[in-house]
Amino acid sequence: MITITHFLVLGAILFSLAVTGIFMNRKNLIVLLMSIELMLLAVNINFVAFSYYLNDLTGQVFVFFILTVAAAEAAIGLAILVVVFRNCGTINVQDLDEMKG
Amino acid sequence: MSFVQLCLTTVLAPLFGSIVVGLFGKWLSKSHAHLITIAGVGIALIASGLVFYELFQTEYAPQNFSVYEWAKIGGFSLGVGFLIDSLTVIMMLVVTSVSLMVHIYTIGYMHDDPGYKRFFSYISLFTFSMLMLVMSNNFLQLFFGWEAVGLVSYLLIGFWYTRPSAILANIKAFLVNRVGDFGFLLGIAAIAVSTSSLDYAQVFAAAPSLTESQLTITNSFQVPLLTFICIALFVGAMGKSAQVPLHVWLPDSMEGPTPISALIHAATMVTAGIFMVARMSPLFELSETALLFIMFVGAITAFFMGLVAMVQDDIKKVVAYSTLSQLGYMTVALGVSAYSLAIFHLYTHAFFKALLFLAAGSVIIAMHHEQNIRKMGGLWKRMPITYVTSLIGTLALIGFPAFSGFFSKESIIEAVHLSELPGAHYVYLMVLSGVFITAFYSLRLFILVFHGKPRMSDENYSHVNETPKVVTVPLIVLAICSVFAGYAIEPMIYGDFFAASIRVGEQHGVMTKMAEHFHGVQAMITHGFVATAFYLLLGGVLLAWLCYSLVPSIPKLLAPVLAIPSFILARKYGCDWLYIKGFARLGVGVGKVASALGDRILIDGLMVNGTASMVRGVSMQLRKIQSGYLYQYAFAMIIGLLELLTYFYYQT
Amino acid sequence: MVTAALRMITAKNPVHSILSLVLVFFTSSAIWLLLEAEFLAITLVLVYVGAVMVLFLFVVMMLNINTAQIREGFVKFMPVAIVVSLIMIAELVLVVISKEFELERESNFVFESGNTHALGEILYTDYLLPFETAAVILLVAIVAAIVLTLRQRVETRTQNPGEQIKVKAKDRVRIVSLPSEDKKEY
Amino acid sequence: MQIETMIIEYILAVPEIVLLLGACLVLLTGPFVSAQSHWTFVLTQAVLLATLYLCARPFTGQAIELFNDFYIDDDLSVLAKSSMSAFMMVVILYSRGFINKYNYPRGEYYSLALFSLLGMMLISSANHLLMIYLGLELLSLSMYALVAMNRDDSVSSEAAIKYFVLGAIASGFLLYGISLIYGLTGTLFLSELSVENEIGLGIIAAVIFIVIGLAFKLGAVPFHMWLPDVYQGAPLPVTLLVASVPKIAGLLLALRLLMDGLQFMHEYWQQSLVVLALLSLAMGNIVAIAQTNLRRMLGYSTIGHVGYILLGLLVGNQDGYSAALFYTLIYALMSSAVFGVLLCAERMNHPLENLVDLQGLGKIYPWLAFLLLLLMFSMAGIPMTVGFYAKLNILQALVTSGWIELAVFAVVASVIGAFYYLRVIKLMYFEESDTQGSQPMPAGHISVLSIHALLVVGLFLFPQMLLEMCKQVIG
Repeated sequence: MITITHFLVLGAILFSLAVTGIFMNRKNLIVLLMSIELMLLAVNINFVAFSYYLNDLTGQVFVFFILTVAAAEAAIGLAILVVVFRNCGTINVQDLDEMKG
Repeated sequence: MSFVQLCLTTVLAPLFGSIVVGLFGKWLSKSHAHLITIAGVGIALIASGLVFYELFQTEYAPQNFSVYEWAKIGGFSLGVGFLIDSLTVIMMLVVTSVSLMVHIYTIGYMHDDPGYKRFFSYISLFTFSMLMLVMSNNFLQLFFGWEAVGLVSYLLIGFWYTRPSAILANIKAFLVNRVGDFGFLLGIAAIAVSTSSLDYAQVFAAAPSLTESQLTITNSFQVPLLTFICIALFVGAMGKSAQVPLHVWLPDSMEGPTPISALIHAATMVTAGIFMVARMSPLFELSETALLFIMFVGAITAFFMGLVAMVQDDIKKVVAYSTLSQLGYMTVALGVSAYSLAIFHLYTHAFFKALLFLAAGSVIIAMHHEQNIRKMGGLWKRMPITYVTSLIGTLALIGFPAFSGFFSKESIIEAVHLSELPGAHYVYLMVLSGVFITAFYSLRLFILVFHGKPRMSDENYSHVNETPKVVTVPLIVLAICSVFAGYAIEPMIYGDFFAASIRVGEQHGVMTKMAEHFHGVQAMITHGFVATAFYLLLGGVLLAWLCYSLVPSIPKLLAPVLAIPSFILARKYGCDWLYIKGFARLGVGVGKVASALGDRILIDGLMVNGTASMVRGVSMQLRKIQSGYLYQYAFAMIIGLLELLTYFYYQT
Repeated sequence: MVTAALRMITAKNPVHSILSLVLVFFTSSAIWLLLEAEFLAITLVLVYVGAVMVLFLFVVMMLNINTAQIREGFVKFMPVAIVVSLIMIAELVLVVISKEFELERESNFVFESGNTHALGEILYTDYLLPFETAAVILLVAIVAAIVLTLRQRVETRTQNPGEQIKVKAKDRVRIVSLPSEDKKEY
Repeated sequence: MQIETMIIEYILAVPEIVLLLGACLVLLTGPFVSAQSHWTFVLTQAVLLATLYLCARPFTGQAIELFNDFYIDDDLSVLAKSSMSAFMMVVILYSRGFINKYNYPRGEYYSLALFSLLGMMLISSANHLLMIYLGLELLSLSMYALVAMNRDDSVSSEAAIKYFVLGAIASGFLLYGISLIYGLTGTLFLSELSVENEIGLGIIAAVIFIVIGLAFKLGAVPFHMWLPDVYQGAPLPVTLLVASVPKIAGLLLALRLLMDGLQFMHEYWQQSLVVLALLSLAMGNIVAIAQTNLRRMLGYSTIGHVGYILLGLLVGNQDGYSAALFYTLIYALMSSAVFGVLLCAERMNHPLENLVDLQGLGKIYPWLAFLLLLLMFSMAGIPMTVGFYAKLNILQALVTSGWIELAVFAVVASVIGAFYYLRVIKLMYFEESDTQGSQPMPAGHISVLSIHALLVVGLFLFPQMLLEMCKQVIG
């Protein structure tokens, strides 16, 4: 029998993996952006699961909005990425350390 | 216009003038500058006249209201408010009227000075501060006014900032006043702590319940709280009103321009201390010790400073020392609980002392800024108006019957005579002999300046001319005031003018006794001609006439005999020497040692620099956390999340 | 799905990463179908896989990133990363398996006219304000993306509609009055 | 739904509507007016003025919930919205010279700023976690774009990408927290949040996630990393924008979430805020000392100020909230003025990028230096400036609710902080510089700036009204 806990654990694992992906990744900004998408997906799984078990559509509506915003975010993220690539000639995370201290 | 608006107008008009001239002086012509400030002060004078009228209508019922609440900290309400009663209104009138005269006079006196507009801005600012001080209804505002007048005073003493002596006098005034302010602040702090309020009304209401409180200084040493408060406050008054031993700054402050000497250092600012004590009468009445202290300080000042005036050669210094002596009289009156008399003397004194200063200034202008009286003489022919007005001023100062000074001074002497405070009879002797001294030095000054042969080159003498109208008109006005101001004694002192603003304890019934002896102005004048003081006065006058007019060789003959006293007097009892060579040197010495040992090694080396370099070191290390790498930033966030999670994990 | 996610964050080649992520999306879409969120499941596939992921791929291709760079630091930091992520997983799992979250679905309640219809109905009524806000967010995204990446290259020939509209006759045709030449006598 | 209630709803939300339409209009001006035209600017200011005019209304003490309770209109939102629009007007005014000088795309720039303001206003009025999220995203997305606005500068784009990635992570955290809250309470309306059972791990974790999302937005340690980089890297007008108006929105976010929504979890978020506040105070004030870049230093100083704001929040009663609100408003005032000074100097071709650039400013531009001096005093919390009063308020709220140790710590931190503020003054007045420059000051800019900066003294003398307002709107 699949309970809500299974879904939540899945969400938690995906969330953690996404977070790990963010700080483990030292080379590629694109993977970073994808990790963010993964993170939002984990949250969405949570919401959908809750929505199902609470018999409440609010969660699904929320997911709808998250998807929308995530798409917008991806667009802006990629746009910034392109600008970075143009200016710095790289999207290597390790090379972006002009400002520090 | 409502009463509140009236009061606000009084305060703000001079401030407005000051700001306009101070900030926008660059774009104003000289005449605009003085017109604006004079208009401001004139409005203030009219407004205070109206305030007086309103108060008169309501039979001097005190008006206490808060204008603006600035902040509330804990239980303290800090704000701006006015307490208008007879005491306040008399001060307002004195301040604004003398200030107006000085403004007008300044047009003539400062005519060619490059700092003309700056000067007007300052004196208007001063008027504002002084009004804030006297109209305040709480200690904070009082302190604000107190410091503000102090500030303007320093600015003006050092007005000619290119003169080294002015700078020195400035520093001196600043330092000495700091000593006083320290006491004052301690007093206010003690009040705030013990009554948890800074509002006059609340403090006065709470004061009687404090009579039993003790202030523990060390375990074995306690002082009654109220005595401590009163003496601390009075130390502040001593600084501002130049009482011994904090008097040294006042004579030196004569480095400032003469109108300032008249306005600030004779007529108004120095009386702030007197006013403050009178305002605090509900507190001071509760402490016998403090009153005694005040009385003796006053007596010492009155007597010994008068003596110094006898040997001064600088025209302004003589007047300055006479101011000290007169302030001493006022303080004595405070000490014997005759607050109304102190204020009355303050009020008459303001006029005749301002008159004397302005007259001195007039002489100085005519003599092209020569201040040594040894180089003057015979000026009466050349400057008839100045001559006559100075004569009136002098007569008022020495307390010649029927002149204003007579009423106030004579009353004070009488009050001391009637006082039952322990030691009052010594004080009585001192103030009585003070009359003789006053008469002597005043006449000495007068004779040396206006009579006798001119002690200058003929050419210079021929250049001496009467000063312009802007100078003489204030002189005349003030002279008229000096004559007639005293006749207000009946309503002011023996009426119930001050009934609502000054509280006198039952045990200090000096004024009630005085009232019994008082049978009208006429009787007082008549009595004045047969009183002891009058004979002493005459003696002083005659002696001065003998020594300096009739037989000018007497001082020279007597010089060897009086060598020692005159040596002491000429050095002003060595106060300056003590302060400069003694305290200051000691202070510098201690400071050097402390700075070498404590400051440089301990504090600078270890604590300040040590801490600073430590902080800097830590800072340098910490900034490395901000590595610039995105993944480390993210890592920090995640670690933060995990830490918080783990923390609550262990909690539950 | 978890494997795909793992693969996504560890793959060397970004294209592989993206494809793994697509796999993640597909699987989670299936899970959502299980949870009776049909509309969202379809949206996820259509919008995410169809649009966003393609955008990612597009950018990767466009930027032509040098995949030859070997992640030299990767191995070094791996242990730390693994430890931290394990702690993170442990804590989050501990949180979500706590009793508070044990919800029982009351019945097999089904919306009358299907998930999409129900969602649409509340989206356009109750959720009017958020809906409008989301629209503004998308607008901002459009504006931002354009303003950041669009460049006016000097060498490309573009039309400037503003200039074209503003053109007036006198800009185009210049009427020059030439004085008629005097006949010169040679 | 009744037609009347609908009309009322739209009337009450009219500032937002006007703002939205105005933003679109500004965006549309781009193709239709020439690049040098002032109309874009004028239109933007007109929109802001209209918004401000429509926002400002007297306090009623009532809260009206609109749009199916998604939107709340109360005194707090009125104060926040009007102050935000007013600050935005000032910000746009200061930015103008810079935008013109470096030829930024105006329509886009101004409209993005307006969109971000719209996001902030939605946060201020949010009564639902979804609205909080959407408002926040609207704000953030506009900000990311603005930070990256300087397309040819690698530093600027580096700052943007850092800001973007970290911001996305933070909003991921926030969402995770929201999802947990949704699962536990079954609702997302702020006013209905509560738990029936005893408080367990789940809700605590949810609160922690939300607090982290918040801490990121405010810039509290250890979620502050983006802040110095963005301050340094973003174009100067954008830094000005980031440093002023969003702070108010951040505080409103905190108030809506913590005060309106999660007050019942006060005990728990208080503890996490204590940690964040302590770290921020220490880190912000200490690290600022070692900085050589002026904007970076101001970034760290912001972190220190955020520590103070958090101190006010964590007290968790009316005193604390209103002190935090007061502090934030004052902070926005000071911070925007400081960057206004920087922009003014930049317009006169005397950019103040590093601390050394300040040398001798007292001689070169005495009035500007004087204004900066006032502001530095205020930031350090020295009496005669309102900064003192703001700090005092926070400390008072702390002490009255028994957090004496925290108050002492805060005072020590600000004493350390005073060092670098005073160093600015020292550099301006006691160091010589051979740079000569006496370009005429831009008149409009400097006059608004003067009034703006002198307000820190004016508000010290007359703080009562603002204080009362801050007290009144909370409660």
